[in-house]
Amino acid sequence: MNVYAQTLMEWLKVPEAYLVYVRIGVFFVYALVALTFGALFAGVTSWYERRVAARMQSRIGPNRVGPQGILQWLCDGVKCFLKEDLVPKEADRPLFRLAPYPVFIGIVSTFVVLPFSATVVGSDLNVGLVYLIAITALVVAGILMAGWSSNSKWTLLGGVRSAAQMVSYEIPLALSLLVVVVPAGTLSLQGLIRFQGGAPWNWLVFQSPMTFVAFFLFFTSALAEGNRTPFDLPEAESELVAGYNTEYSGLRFLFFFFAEWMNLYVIGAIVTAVFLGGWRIPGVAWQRQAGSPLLELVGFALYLAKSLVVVNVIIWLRWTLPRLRIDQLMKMCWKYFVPIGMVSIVLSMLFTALVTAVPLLGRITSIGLLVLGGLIGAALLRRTAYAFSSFPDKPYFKWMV
Amino acid sequence: MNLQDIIVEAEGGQQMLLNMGPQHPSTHGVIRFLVKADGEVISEAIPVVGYLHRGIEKIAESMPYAGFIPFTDRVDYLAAMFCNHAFVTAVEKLLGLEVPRRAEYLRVIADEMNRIASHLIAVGSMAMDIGAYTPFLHGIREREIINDLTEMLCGGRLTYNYMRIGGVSRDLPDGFLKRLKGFLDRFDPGFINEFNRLIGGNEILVRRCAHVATIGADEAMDMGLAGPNLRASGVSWDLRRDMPYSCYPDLEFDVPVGRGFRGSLGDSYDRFMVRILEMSQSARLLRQAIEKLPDGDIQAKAPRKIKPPAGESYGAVESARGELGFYLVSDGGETPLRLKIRTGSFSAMWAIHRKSAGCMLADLVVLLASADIVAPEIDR
Amino acid sequence: MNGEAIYEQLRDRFPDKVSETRGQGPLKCVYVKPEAIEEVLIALRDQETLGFRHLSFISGIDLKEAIEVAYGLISYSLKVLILLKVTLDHENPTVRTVSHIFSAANWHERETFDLFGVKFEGHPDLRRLLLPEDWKGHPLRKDYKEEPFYHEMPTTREPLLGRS
Amino acid sequence: MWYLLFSPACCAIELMQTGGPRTDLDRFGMVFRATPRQADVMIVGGTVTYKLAERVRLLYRQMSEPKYVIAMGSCANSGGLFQKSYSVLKGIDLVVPVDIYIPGCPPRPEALCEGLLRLRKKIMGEDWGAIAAAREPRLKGQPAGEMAD
Repeated sequence: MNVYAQTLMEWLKVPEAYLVYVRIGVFFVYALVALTFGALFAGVTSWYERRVAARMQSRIGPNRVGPQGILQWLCDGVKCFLKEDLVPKEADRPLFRLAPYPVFIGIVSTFVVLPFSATVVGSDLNVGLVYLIAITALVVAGILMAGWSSNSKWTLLGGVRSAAQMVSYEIPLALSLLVVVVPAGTLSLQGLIRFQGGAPWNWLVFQSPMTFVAFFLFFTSALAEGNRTPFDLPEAESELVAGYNTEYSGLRFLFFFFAEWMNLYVIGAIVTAVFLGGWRIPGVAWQRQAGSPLLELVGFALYLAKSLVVVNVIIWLRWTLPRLRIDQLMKMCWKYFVPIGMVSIVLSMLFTALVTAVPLLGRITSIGLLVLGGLIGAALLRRTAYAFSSFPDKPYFKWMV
Repeated sequence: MNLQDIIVEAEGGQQMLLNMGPQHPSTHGVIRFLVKADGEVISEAIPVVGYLHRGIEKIAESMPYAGFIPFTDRVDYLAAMFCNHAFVTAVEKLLGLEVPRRAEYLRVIADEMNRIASHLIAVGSMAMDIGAYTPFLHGIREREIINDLTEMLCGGRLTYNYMRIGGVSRDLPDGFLKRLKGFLDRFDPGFINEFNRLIGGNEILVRRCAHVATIGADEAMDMGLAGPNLRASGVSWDLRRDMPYSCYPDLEFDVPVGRGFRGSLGDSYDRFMVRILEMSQSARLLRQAIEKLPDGDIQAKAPRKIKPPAGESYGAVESARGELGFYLVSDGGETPLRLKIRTGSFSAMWAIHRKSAGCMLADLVVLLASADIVAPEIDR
Repeated sequence: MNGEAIYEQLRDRFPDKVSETRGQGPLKCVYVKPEAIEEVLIALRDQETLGFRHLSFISGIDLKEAIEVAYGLISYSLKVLILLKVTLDHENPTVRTVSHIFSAANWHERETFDLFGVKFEGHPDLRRLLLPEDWKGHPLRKDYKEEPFYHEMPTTREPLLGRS
Repeated sequence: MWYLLFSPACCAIELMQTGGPRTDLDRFGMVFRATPRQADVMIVGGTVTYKLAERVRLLYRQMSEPKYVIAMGSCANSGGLFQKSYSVLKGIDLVVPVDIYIPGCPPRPEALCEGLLRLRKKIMGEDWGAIAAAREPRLKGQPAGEMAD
């Protein structure tokens, strides 16, 4: 953003002394734009998710408000605004009122480092990844506050479940990111994107077998971090009524609601930035992309498209999979994910050293892994194609013949 | 010890007392649990039933026999046809009435259609309670077709009031059998295979259900379980085969029994799977019944005013939730002296009370769903 | 083996505690002395040749001058249902519990207590099952009268439309 | 509008089927919420016994304003088939105010849809000032909301 502040100053011919104010102004505008983008994205995603879910369940989904019901989220939002902001009699009032804000802030603050394109980024912190992990921890605090202050056992259970889950899964999350950091040598998100190339075989997913594993590790942990199915225990509808937000109504519930869907974009964006090449256009050097507005736009579109694909996958998962039990969830984290992450880091270091010695090996691995990834994708597509076909005649279980 | 004492005692101790329901998304209908839990692990889940106690048995004592049939529909709204069937069986036994063959076949067709519809909800809502919402709606989609068929048959979607004492209310409408055949072709094996691929073989579901709330065969018999719950525990007992009624002796079918498909014998996954297998057996029965459907009357000559002689009878059918029996005591008047309805959910609920200790909170939901509880059947 | 043969066996074994086969209609029954119901049920359950493992239902019957409790049992091996009855005093019906013999009886007995007021001695947890705990009376008795209000909720309602 | 997932009896199944593939309530933007706090309309579908009636009242108090009640099915309207019973409340309007009555036993999904759309029409025609005036005492003095279970 500093670049833009500089440009604006030159363009307006403002004296050097006002640089701070101009910067503040530019950041303010950027924050507004980013927030609006986030809110818009969250809203539209909530509508989109309902439509996708409906399609999967042979329904239609919201289609009355606006073209194809696209404004449904606006209606729900306005309705929540108008609803009574209810605080239970025995609740811890200040804490209850405060709780939605950390959740909201925790999610929104990620937009500081999340890039939109080559130069459009809040602040390219050199510890971007660490910042991301740190700031999302605020969400845990908010959820725990909400769970505790409502003074209801269901919310408490939901809050505690959520805290346990999110704190645990932060470890494999961080580990899987470290695996990527080792070859790239930077913690900055923009740096990571610059390190990657535009073409798929230059992406960090296919960098080495370890990053390939780390991609899945990260994706799963991020789902757990974001309380999405199959890890949506904190708000398990059939078990815990509505989890930590059981007692919330009106606007405060809206904050939780927004945070949840904004989180979708955040997951998608991080996955794209770290693993899937971010805003890089195939065949274009990043320096060139930083200069031209057109290429920036194309980069942004690419970035958004990749994020949307990830968001889509998350939505599919949500509406297909059942959820795990809390002990299975914890077991999965501590017994499998953490060790895998640890081993991956060590192996990743060795592999990086090896590739530095033999560059050809790196290229071969990338292409090999790309083929593997393609195969996995093809299997997924086959499965999807199956869903569109008519009913199968082959029994799923052999003993059912 | 009354409920208040239980609450006071638990609040004073180390355990957390959770009040689950009556308005709770996973309790099927209105059932309330007082869950004594230590964190996530349940030490006891005390069911508080009766939120739907409508006094059907008392109403029966003031209703004429024929006029009571609509009430039996409301005993089990998911499988209302069986309640019709059991009640008319009880009255017919008392009257010594011979039912025409065609009526018996129509009853069986209606029953088995209803069994499929009921099991669809059972397995679907089990998947929903575990967190997968989609299979439930797929079940609902198929159920809508059955609802259409029953609507053709008797004009009702849920509460049928189809059977009469000595027969059934109306014959098959035109085109019914064709549509039923169409549905069966679609349903078995197509839908069942799809359902299994979607959720039945899902690793998470298996992990959630296998080894959860295992009920052994002896225990199941002792607790008076019936129907799919009993069969899942490895006891091959089916009233359709073992105490035959209606035209079941003419038809061929297997009785699926639990055998620890993916876990131990009698666990929640067995109960889930036995229901899926039973659906395909029902489809098989339906196909045969369509083949063999005889011509003839649909209504025996029953007196206009039904006044059975004094005596007792027990009409039992194998409902979707197990043995459904109407124990009827008549004193020779126009209304019964006493009607006792024995239902499968009642004993299943007792089993849940017994088996809940040591489960986790999420397991209780699975147990509840796998036992396929319907609240009004417990409370009546 | 049909029901009559089983009743015969029972009479042979407990000559002074089990009555003649009574009842009309398709389902006959035997009357058991209230104090002997436990041993009879244990005999039915544990004897190999009988194997009545399934307690189907327990039902109260109000005959105005007395209250009867009926036990329906099913044998998995013989595939037959039998009915035992005990006759109890109308004012103070009391009988020994069988919930330690068939655990299924636990809830059936609670239900019978709730609706008929039959007290089952030795029952581990004899509370009302279906009705609220502060409910007055036992509604399935023939002499039950409804109260006009329950917790300030009227139990009757004016007809919305006049009877035409 | 989000409806509360609360249906005691037979009508619960029809309610589920209304949310299901054929008559998709989600088209109108209606999804169910498990908690009364976030729900706008409570659909009481089915027989309400005295034991349950207190719960219905509690749930109604737990809902946040503005809130609406739909009595679904004749049992909820007036006791319906079970009017003669000793334990059934003769119509839920004896315990909570009802906005829409849907007849039927149980009502068809189409009837429920119609009822919800009528409710929507009713909400559109509401006088906001009068509602605010009616809410006034509640905002000032009374404790807001009861604890959920």
